[in-house]
Amino acid sequence: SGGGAGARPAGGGGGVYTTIDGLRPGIDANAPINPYNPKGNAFRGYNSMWLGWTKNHLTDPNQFYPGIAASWEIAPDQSSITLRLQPGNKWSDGRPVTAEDVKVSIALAYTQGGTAYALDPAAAGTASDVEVVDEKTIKITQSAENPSVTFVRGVMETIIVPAHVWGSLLPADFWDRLKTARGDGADAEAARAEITGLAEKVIAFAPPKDVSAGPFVLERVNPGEALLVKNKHFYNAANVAPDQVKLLNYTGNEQIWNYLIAGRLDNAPFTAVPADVMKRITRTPGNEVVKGYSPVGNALAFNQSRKPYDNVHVRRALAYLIDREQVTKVASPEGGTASVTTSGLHQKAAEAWLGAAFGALEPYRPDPARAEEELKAAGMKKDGGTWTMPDGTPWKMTVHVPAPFSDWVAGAKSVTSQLNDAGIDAEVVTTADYPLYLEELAAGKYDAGFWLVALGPAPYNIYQRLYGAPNGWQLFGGKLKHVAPGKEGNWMGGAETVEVDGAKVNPGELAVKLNSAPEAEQKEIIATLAKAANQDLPVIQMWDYVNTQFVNTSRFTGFPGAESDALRLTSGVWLQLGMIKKK
Amino acid sequence: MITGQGITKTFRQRGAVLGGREVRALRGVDFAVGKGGAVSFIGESGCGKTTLGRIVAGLESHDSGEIAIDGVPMSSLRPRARRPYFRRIQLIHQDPYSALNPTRTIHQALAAPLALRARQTGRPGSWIDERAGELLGLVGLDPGYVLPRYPHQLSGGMRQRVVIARALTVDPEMLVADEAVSMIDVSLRLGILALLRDLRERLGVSVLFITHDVATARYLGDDGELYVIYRGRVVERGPVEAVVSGPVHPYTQSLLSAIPVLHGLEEPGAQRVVPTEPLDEGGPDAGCLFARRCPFATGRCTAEVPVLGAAGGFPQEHACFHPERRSVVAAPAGRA
Amino acid sequence: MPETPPATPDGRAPGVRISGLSVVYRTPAGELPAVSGVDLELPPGTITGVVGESGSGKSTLALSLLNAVQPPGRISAGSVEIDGLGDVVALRGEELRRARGRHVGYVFQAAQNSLNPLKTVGKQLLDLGRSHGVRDLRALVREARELLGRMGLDGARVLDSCQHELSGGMRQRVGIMFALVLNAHLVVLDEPTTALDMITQATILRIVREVHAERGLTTLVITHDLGVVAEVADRLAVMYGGRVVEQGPTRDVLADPRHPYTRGLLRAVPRLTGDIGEARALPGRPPTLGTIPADGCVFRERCPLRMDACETGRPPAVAYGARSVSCHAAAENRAGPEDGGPGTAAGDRDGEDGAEARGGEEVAAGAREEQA
Amino acid sequence: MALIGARARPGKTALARRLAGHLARGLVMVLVVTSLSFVIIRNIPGDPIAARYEKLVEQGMSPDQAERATAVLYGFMPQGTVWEQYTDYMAGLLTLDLGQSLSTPGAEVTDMLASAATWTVVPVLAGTLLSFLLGVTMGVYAAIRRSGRLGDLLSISGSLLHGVPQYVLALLLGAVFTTLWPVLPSSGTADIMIEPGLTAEYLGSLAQHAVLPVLTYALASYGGWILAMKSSVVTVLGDDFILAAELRGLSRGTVFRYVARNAILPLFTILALSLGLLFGGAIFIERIFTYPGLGLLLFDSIANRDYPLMGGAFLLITVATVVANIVADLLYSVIDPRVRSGEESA
Amino acid sequence: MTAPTGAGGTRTALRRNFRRGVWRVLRRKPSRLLGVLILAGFAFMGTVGPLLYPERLPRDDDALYAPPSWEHPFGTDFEGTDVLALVVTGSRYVLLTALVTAVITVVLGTAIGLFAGFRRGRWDTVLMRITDMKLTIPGLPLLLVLSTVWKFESALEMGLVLGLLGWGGVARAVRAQTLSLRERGFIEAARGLGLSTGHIVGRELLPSMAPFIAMNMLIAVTGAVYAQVGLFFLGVLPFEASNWGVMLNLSVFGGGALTSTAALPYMMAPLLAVLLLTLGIVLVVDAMDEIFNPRLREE
Ligand SMILES: Nc1ncnc2c1ncn2[C@@H]1O[C@H](COP(=O)(O)OP(=O)(O)OP(=O)(O)O)[C@@H](O)[C@H]1O
Ligand SMILES: Nc1ncnc2c1ncn2[C@@H]1O[C@H](COP(=O)(O)OP(=O)(O)OP(=O)(O)O)[C@@H](O)[C@H]1O
Ligand SMILES: [Mg+2]
Ligand SMILES: [Mg+2]
Ligand code: NI
Repeated sequence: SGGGAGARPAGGGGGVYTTIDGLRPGIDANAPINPYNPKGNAFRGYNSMWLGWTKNHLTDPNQFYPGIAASWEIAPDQSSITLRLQPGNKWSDGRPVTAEDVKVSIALAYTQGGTAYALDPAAAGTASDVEVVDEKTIKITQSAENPSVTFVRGVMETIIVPAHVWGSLLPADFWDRLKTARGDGADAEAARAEITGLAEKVIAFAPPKDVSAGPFVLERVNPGEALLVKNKHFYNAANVAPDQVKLLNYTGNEQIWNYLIAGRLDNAPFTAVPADVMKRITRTPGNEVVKGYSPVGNALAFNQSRKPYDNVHVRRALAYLIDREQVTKVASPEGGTASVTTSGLHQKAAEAWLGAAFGALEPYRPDPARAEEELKAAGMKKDGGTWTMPDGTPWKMTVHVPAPFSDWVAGAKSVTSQLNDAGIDAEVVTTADYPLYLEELAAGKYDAGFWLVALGPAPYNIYQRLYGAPNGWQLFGGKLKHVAPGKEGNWMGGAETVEVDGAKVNPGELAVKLNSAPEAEQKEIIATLAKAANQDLPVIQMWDYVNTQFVNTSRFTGFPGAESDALRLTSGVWLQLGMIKKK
Repeated sequence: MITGQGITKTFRQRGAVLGGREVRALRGVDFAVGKGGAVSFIGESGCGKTTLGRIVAGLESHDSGEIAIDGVPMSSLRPRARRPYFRRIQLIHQDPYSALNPTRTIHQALAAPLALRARQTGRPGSWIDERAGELLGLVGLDPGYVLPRYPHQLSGGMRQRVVIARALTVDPEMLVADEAVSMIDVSLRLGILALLRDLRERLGVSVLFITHDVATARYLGDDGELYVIYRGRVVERGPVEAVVSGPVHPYTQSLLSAIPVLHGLEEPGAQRVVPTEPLDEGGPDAGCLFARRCPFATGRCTAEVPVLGAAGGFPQEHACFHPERRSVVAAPAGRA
Repeated sequence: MPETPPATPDGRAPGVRISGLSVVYRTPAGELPAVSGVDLELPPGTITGVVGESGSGKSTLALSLLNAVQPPGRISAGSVEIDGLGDVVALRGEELRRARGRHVGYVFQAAQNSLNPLKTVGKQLLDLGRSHGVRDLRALVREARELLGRMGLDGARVLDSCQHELSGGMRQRVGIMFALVLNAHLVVLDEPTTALDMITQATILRIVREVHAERGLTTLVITHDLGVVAEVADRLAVMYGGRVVEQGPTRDVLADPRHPYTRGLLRAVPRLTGDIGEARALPGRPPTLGTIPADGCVFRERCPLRMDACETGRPPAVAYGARSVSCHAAAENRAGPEDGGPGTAAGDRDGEDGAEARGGEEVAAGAREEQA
Repeated sequence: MALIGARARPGKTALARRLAGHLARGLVMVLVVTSLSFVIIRNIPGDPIAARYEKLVEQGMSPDQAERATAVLYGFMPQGTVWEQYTDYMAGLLTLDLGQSLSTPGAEVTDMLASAATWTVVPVLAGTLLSFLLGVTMGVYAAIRRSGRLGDLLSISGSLLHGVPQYVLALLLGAVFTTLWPVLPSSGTADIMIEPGLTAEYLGSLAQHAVLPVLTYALASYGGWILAMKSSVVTVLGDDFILAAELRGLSRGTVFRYVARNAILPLFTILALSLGLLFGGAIFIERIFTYPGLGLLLFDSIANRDYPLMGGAFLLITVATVVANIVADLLYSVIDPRVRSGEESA
Repeated sequence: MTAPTGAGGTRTALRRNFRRGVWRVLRRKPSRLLGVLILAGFAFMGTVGPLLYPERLPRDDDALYAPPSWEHPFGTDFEGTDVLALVVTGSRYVLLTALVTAVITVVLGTAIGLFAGFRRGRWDTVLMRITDMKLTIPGLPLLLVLSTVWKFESALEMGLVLGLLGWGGVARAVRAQTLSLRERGFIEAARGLGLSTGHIVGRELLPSMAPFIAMNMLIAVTGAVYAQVGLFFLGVLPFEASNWGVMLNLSVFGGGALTSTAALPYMMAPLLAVLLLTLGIVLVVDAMDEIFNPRLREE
């Protein structure tokens, strides 16, 4: 399959388009123009190109807008992908973009590591062969050893840089060394070390000037902003509306809020916004809020090695007691919607995958009576309005969150307040910062804590959060094993098997299968896992994030609408695809 | 009986690692104070009087020489063992205000050392208050009035009496009075001097009196001895009356000449000598230290160190190559 | 020479007449007089000494001469007439400032600290010159150097020194230089020798006398030490509790003190000759600002000759030739010095408590204090 | 001074000796504190890479991408045993090489510190000097009028400002000037819409953004200055030499200069010391006004477990404090002749 | 001998005089009275305040960030809880920790300063070097780092850490005081009389420094409030809904109080509380200055 961009001639053009690169707070004028460098002044979609741009699709992670590649063919078993590059595309210095550029870029990607280009032969979904078919065609084959559906995505998200600028970084025998590295033994070790050794060189590389195959070229960077101008050699240059793009530097969210209130940004990517500030932003003429799917959810995760959270009745009781609507209203009124179920998926994705079956999942609506039943079923006792452990000892639940995340803190506070109302002694405990929080969470130091789930779009990734390493399932050289709770990062401590519809299933095994199963089978697996998660509740899903973008239509129009599959791509991609029009 | 022999003390300026300044405060001082005796040290500012007093009271260490109390050389004892000896020598500070803790009543100030004493001698607690009253009576104060008061509610003279009473709590054998009357109003000064004399006579307490006002030294009693000290060395010593009426060392003569004359009541001594050169601590150490300021100095004075001795048949000892009695002290006007 | 300001119209030492001077300090207990109703005359060309114990108001009196009583004090009554200046109490602002230093030289009580620690003496001298509009600063420096040389110092070296490089005696001499360098002919020295040792004191006193004579000054010396006054002063005033209780030519007063306080004080001064048994401390304690009786004789609490009149009436200053004495008892015994002496009187009054006769004075004071 | 022959003062060598002693002691102090902070820093729990991964994922990056983006970081983590890391680190210090940052990989710690330092030093210096001048003037006034209403008000307000935490002032100012009466920007160093450069517009914007941080800093330290100056002036006014100067009839101006110079002397020491502290002292202000100075850099470096950056920041702060101490002491001995001659050195 | 009873009687009289003196000092400037009232108010708030509210503060689910009203003088927080109630119930923790910190700071600082100043010599050098070092290590950054290692779970722990970090200044000041007092004759006299070191330090030195220490204590309380609320504000200490610093943090970083007005009252309430407390302490310290000045005590 493939797709082309709408190539209608643009009505009028010019002007400056002002926005913010949400991925890069703190633009550094001294950083190299290097897309591999996290600080580098290569801005995705503007002057830094990928082969394709991943669409924000609910179920299929392998849908793309064209980038360097104009079209692509994926083998039915996803064993290979053949890319045809944009025919008229040239680098900003006038040289054509060729398959050789792509090959060099792939070589560079190997030095950096990553899903499609792992040196570890056992890694899933890695490219094993790169073949230049002709000047504009290239074929990449997946290693047969451990195939994965993420392969295609990994390839499409390859950063493409000009070979005539970057090629010198690679040794002449790079591809031979790579072959050796993907083998076994001491030789392979040495080769691997050699290739990873290149990583720093690549990251530190500073091309003297920007050579871009994207719609814009970097003109200059100063501490406040990066200024880019239109690349007239870009294949779709005729449809790129503005002459210039300003990417503003920022150090805090408040700055973005203030610029939004002042109506000075044409687009701002997702930023957390308090309700009152949101009101002020929307009052500004031209400002619009566009909401779309964001494959991330927030959940209260349990440590099942600790009593009484090992008891599913207790977890269910808690689900009945927590009014997630209220929690969301308190914590993230603008950035999230309350989760209906704990399917492990974002609700939108869940509806798409499960269809009618979604409605059959227990929604755990607030129901104190059911909660009481469940608690009784778990053997908990009520003593003078307060619940205690079965043996009569006090039950104190602590909900952990990292202190710097004020929305999580507020949400956790709301959770505990509601539990308090129901006679459960609960309390929020914060941890000084996020690194510490994650470490302590992983060390099993908490009863329960907030935790990101539903990290899509790939279903495999999504369920790895619930039934992966944190819950005891570890993949070693393609073999899955389950480790005991409290060991080797298993902090969730769930059971190895759960009963779904009367059958025992191993959710970890199922989750791993998602990596390679064809779509139909994926659907089945997801149905099972969603059911398992929703009844077993290793976590209680609190809210699903919403991708909230801000646009201002007083200078440009044609922004993606609500739920658009382009919403999570940068303004740069919208511009290169010719979506944005000058007003 | 307290004796000192060849006491020296040199202060080094701390802090400076290289070439710190040195001050030789005492350069070999001998002295002896018998039971109930009175020894006065006089000299200019910076001559080392205070230093000597503090060494005698055990508050300062000395570099060489020996202090013996009742014949026991202190250097033979370990610091801890010296304490009971030095407790028998009490220092009376110059400033009676700072010598008393402003936050404690006189009763508290006296009770603390008395309690210690009671514990040491196994006396009952009631003895403390009794003794405090007794001591205050001894120094001429009304216990009922003084005991409950804070120091700032007393006059300078009363404070100094309290200080003396406090020193008496440990039944000392010697009081070291360093300028003990110079901060006290003129009209009260004699009272303290008389008190010290009285304590000598009645309790047999000896007094080491430090002053630069020679006249006050007389008021400790007829049998007192006077030491004239100059830049850490004793230059003349003898019975007070003898030294005052017939000083032989030019330095002593300078000191006595400098005493203001009560014109109208007194006539100045005929041979007054007042040096114009100021004291210089850093001056050359050779020969007689006073030679540079001395109007009578000869070549010998700068070359040779004079030793304290009785040469010349004077009633006092002196350290001068050219001793001569001079009439420098003012005489009552009537007789002149 | 810097241009010489006329000290008096005819260029001679000025006379000073203090009359009815009262100075009060504001305290939490109200305004209390530190100097009250003082009449004192400084004849031109004389050295007048003022003695008194600590707190008797000497410094306050001295400061009044320059109308420089520091807050919370203020001159509440009286006048200070200085020849060539008029009533200083009425002077204000610039006029007053110019008078200071130029007409009246003041040598500070704590001359040790009367110099700016950060500046050399020379620079402070230049400041002084500029403040008084001296045009020829070179001449001023020369004059200062000469004065210092006159007092036995190396002028050039001293001018180039900071305060901390000078000894106490040197500082005091620098203070005198500052008082004289602008050619003031009235000089006030407040405790010029306190905290100096005997030999330095003698040197300073000699200098004071010599300079006084050479430059034709009118000098006021304030001190708590009777000996100092006796050594330098032609005239003597004895202060007690803010009042001048007796004044007159030094020799006369010392030879024949009339006021019981003067007499007691004289008796209490330790001396180099004479019978030590005769000397005696005064009973009681000197008054402080808060305990000075508002009415009657200030000395009556400690006075052996106390009588009923002392309680209420303020003793008037009665003149005896060149002298004047403020005492009811002395006024009664105009005939001559009273025998008996204060010592015996005091002795009679102590001792119920079994305390020693010589130690008992304060007991009595204490007992009285308690009734108050 | 031509009128009075200048005499060479002993003191040059004494000063040099003093300086040498200070430097030696300061060096030891820096070494000890640096080693201590190294130990502490390396023992903070938390994995910078895991945290960065979760952060990226939360921002909406897909797990694959996030993994790729964080894999890069492994190359930047300090290698070897803790002891090796320590010796490496110390060896680096000798060549002033503080390593590369983890949170912004590839950036030299020294560069980051330098660029952040601009944003701290300039405003804080401005704030300090402003408050110093204002505080000293008001302090003189408060001292002269100390028994009056106004003097009372001045010193009470001084104590209050001195006692109130910086962040309270910052938040109050923020509430007034950015929320209630939004005339000043609440964050950043300049309007991001304005092109940086030596244009009036940009400089104006810089100034406008610096107003709140500078004002907060000035207000917070102003109290201290007013109190210090007041008590210093009161002490000097009570000194005898001032009365003596007045009695000599020195002009008002001269007397005032005597007072001022003597009173301000001890304050210079405090000024030097407080300038040393400015490298670490502005965390609250920078956090509140998102001003990208050293304080914020340090705060973020801790939150991101950016070990090299943390170490560098600690080092900078320590060195600044030590240097400020030395400068303060030397300054004091240069301007105060009493100390210069070594009289009060004990 | 009637001394003891006489002494006792006069002592009560003295105490009465002292009380009168205190009253006079306070009355002389009404601001000082205000200071005492403020501190009394906070003491009341810290002790009795929390009892006025139920243990779990009520929430109004529909009035998040409500504006000030009669019912909610300072509005409500993100969860609909009355902000005033939060400030009042939070005061106990804040004040208690501050007190604990102040006590530890002062006790530690005094002990070390006393020891160094009294012993002098080597001990002094060593202790002062340590103090210097402590003063060189940046305090706030160190606290930030420490907070990742150390959970400040109880007020005591918190106070302990803040105290351990804060004694440097007090130690220096106390040492200086000790050194100067040591020069006074009465300490030397006590040693000459053979009184024990315990007596000298406990009975002679400490009482002389009591006012100084008391004042340092009050100042340390402000410092402790500063540090503690500040750390909560930065968000590095465990959450406590009613903690003033947490309120500031959530209002600014969660509620956007520096951008929009909704969360402004939520921020202002704790802010004003800190401000008022500081004012109270400042005014009382001002009064103490005068009360403890022995010269003023005399009259
Ligand atoms: N602790 C000390 N450190 C350094 N030098 C000292 C010390 N104590 C005294 N000196 C010096 O020793 C010398 C003698 O001092 P001392 O105090 O004994 O003299 P003094 O005769 O008592 O003088 P004064 O009459 O002024 O009291 C002086 O030069 C003094 O500066
Ligand atoms: N600033 C002031 N405030 C209140 N009372 C003061 C002040 N200055 C001086 N006094 C009081 O005024 C009285 C006279 O003081 P003055 O300084 O004139 O005495 P003095 O005779 O010079 O004493 P001394 O010998 O101690 O110098 C004293 O009782 C003193 O307490
Ligand atoms: Mg001495
Ligand atoms: Mg005086
Ligand atoms: Ni009375």
